[in-house]
Amino acid sequence: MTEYNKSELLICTAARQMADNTICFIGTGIPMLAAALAKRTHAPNLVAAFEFGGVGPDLEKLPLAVGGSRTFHRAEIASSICDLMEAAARGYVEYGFLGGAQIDPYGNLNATVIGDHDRPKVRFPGSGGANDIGSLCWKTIAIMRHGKKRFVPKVGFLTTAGYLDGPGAREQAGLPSGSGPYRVVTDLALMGYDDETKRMKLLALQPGVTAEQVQAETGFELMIPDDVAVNDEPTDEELRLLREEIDPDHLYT
Amino acid sequence: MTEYNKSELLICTAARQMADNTICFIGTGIPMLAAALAKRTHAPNLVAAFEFGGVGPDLEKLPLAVGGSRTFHRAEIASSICDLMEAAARGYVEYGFLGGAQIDPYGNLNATVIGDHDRPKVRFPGSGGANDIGSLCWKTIAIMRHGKKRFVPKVGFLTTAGYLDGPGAREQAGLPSGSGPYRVVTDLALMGYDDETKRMKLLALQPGVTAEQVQAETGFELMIPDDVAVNDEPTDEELRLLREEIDPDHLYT
Amino acid sequence: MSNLASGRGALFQKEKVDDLRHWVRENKPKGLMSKVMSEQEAIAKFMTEGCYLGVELYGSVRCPMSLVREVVRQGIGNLRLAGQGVLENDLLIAAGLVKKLDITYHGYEVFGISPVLRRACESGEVETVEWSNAALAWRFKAAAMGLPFLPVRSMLGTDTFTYSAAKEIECPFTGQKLVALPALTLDVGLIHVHRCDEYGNAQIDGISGFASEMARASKRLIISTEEIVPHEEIQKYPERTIIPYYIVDAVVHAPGGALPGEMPYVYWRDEKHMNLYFEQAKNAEGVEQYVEKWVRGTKDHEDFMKKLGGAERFEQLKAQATRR
Amino acid sequence: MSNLASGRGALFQKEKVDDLRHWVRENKPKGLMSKVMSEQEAIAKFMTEGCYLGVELYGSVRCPMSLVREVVRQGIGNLRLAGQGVLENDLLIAAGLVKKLDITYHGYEVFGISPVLRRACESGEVETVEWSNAALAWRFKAAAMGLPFLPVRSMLGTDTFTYSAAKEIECPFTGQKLVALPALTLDVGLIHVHRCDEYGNAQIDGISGFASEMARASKRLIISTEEIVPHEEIQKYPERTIIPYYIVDAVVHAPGGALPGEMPYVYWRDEKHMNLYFEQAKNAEGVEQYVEKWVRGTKDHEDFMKKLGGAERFEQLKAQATRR
Repeated sequence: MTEYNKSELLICTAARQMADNTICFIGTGIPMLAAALAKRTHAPNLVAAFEFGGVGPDLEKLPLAVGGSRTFHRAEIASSICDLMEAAARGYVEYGFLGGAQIDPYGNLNATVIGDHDRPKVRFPGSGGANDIGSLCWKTIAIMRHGKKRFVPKVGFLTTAGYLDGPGAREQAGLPSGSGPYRVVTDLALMGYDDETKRMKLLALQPGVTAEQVQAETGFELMIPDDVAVNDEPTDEELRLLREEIDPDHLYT
Repeated sequence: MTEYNKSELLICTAARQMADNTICFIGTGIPMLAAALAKRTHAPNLVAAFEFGGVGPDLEKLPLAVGGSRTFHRAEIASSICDLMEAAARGYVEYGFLGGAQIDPYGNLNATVIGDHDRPKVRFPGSGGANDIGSLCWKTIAIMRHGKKRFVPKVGFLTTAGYLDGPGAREQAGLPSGSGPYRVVTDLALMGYDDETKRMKLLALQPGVTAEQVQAETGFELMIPDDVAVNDEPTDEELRLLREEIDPDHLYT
Repeated sequence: MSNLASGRGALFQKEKVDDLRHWVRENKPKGLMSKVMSEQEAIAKFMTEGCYLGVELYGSVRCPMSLVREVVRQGIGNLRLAGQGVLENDLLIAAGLVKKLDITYHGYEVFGISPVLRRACESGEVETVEWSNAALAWRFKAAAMGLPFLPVRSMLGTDTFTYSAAKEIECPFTGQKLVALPALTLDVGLIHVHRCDEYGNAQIDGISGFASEMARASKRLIISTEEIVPHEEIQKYPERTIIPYYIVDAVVHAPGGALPGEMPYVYWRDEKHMNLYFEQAKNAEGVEQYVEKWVRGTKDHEDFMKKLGGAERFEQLKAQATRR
Repeated sequence: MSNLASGRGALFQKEKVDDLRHWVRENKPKGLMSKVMSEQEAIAKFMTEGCYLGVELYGSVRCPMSLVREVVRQGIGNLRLAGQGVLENDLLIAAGLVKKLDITYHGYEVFGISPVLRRACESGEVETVEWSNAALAWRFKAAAMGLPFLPVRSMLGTDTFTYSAAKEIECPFTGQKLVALPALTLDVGLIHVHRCDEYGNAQIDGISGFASEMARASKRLIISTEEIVPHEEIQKYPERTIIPYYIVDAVVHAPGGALPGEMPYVYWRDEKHMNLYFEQAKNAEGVEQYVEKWVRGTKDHEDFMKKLGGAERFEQLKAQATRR
């Protein structure tokens, strides 16, 4: 079995979450590689969409910007941010990838500030399209590094809506029914959300990691079912695709 | 002096109302010929705009439909109805031409029905873009045949807003300030609106017509100033342009 | 606010945005798959009795007339219809298929009032609710944006508003009065384009009218096209894709599909045939004869084209097309 | 409704739709006239201290960097700024010209957080109000539609809403909760395009980002262009005109104007130069040196291009461009 690094593990785990014949909002970085990998394995008809207007590029070369020319190279469509976000509002976009500095048990994300908003301790880039993606896509997949400072009981600033404060809260706030956080992919584990409580739940461990380790790196109580699966390691074929075809210059991995 | 018919008189009178370097919403028929004539005489930089998206066509051949290819032949822009109407909403469109079955003293127009709406005596085509043009352009120019059945005290159905029921009514209704009816061009006269009362006012008589005749053909009291001008007859050059260049096949005249 | 008015017209199409989202998720194809089929198949597959229909542009310009004729052939009735219309809606009304009409403009443009509409409205056969041209386009735009309504500045102060199903609202920022237009979602939308690939990625030359908005507001979207081009052609100029494949349900190859109306840059309108129609439309018997002969009496679009004069006539009309 | 929330952020730009209409009527050129001028002239003529500015697309893609550098050269300060930004807004903040920022995303994408933004916000030098990417585009769209607000379904339930200047409303038809976004009108908008004519009729290849909406939301619109083409070229493909001449105030011929970012299909980004910037941006002194050398230290765009490596470097970057 081939050796692999953390980025490669994240990419492979993320890739496996996406179903074929769906449209998926992609940002630069890991989500892009995950989409490219999914397309080359179990989801050949997965459609990568970029919020500034590119839909269905060949991803032959990896984009360096969400509006860059590679997001619409040999694409079906090169339109606009309004067009894409409105397609999401109409229910066309199944998945959206998100990241952030902090996540809480309900999948709410902070990508804005630590500390007081008007005089922050740390200023992050801000929502970008994340708030829209978290509002309008059916399912969001968060990709994070695990750690207590990142997995917090309550985000310091709620940039992007997860399940807010629990069941029914999204609908009450006016967000589309049936939408919301779906998966959290980290270097330690794969998590989902409990149907009833809408709280984060451990689904599977990354190879060699224990549930205790995951809980220890999580700043809130994680729902841990009795039997937790273990993710398959990245296969030789996945690693070959990643290294030889998708990111041969190792810009991201 | 060359002989002319009523259509030619209407066209020449309408053409003279438009200032250079303005954008003007044009429908098929007389307004189109008026715009083409104005462009060839005093307003070379008049821009003809068609509500389905054509802006600035050469009008080398006259369009037969407001969405037809001649409305964007060698035009600057071929966009969409939303784009054009929204430009009007932003204040870019100075003039819009209107017609209808009935007009009242405040310039309100009926192009919808005579009789009960749900079981009409006569069903007309409906607003089309007229309501939008009457709402959003700065000035509207109505082109009508004069007659008591057409110039009525109160329109049977208010399709398109003129000054509604008088001063301040447009603004009160939420329509843009400073916009409203500007001219009515008929075979008998040119009319405008009184600044204070917003009622229709005789501005000039067509050649050979008296103010009494105009009033007799108008179903409400027309404001008639002490000295009423008389329109110049169509000039030889105007008629030549119309007959030889603009409408050589006499489709409209 | 108690002083804000509501139009008294009926809302002919009621759809909740959230329900639509779920419908889209379940029913629209998100992957690339060939959607090429005939007029017969497309209409039979996606149109149903009583459905709410919309057609773009005008009957005399870039209008999917071959699809409309097929609706008449299949006799799908009790339709609710959105529209500014010339030949297309006129034909549907003439064939007795329309019950309710969200009307903006319905007439023959320079050829005047539609006697078909007059008969249908004056007899009470067709129920109408009033809108302006832009209002209808903006209602499509609201649906295209995934919103239940859009504010606009048209229709204020008029009977067009009173006989619509719109409402007045106040701007939450400025307090100014605005009209709120309810989003309009079509059960089926029909659009004719210049070219598309087998998946439905479509390009339009010249003005796009309200194609972009109406396409996105359609639950089922059938496009007819002058030409089906290889996918690679679309991929080369992706900025030209005005209708993305994922909103398209059927692609019908229909050269001459806009006839007797014009197709910008491709062919001019068949003035002779349009005059024939306008002449026959003057009375109920005449228009019925037209429908019998030219629609029900033709098997399909190919047959219609043959009757119109075949390749020879088509070439004549192509030669008269407006050039770039 | 008393239970509806309002964002607590300030509205940095206050404009009434009706006032804008009057302004447009008085100030915008409706006829065709040549608007070609240099960066220096355009910025000096239309930008003023304290004005509200917007720049499209991102700093690293199709961004009017030659115009932005000229703003820095002329030192027009106290700016209010709309933005998702990478290099463009970063440069303006680094040069100390920005007071208020309607922020959506401001960072270096794959290169991470902007230390320039961090310093400016953490010191309190720049005041921020929060929006999402789509919300900002929709605010432009509201202005482009001539409306004081647009309803949307983003930002609900979040601090992004709370620290915005948006308001919650209820749909007059469905009763559902929505966010009302106030229209955003720019005093000055800057957009870089692939080609336009001397009047400003402009085409963009590839995605249009938010160019269409932002252009229409700009009181003064300055476009820079890779190429000025004959008017006849525009007239041949009028459906490609995404920015109509009548909203344009200045046309600046700026080949390489998006550098060091990329211009789709024309040239690839100057990765070396971008890395240099990101490296120097890490501390205040470094970025000040960058601004001194590369912006204030260059006379104009031509001079900047020379410093970057002249025709030879430009040709290298062109050779690396993504092809259709």
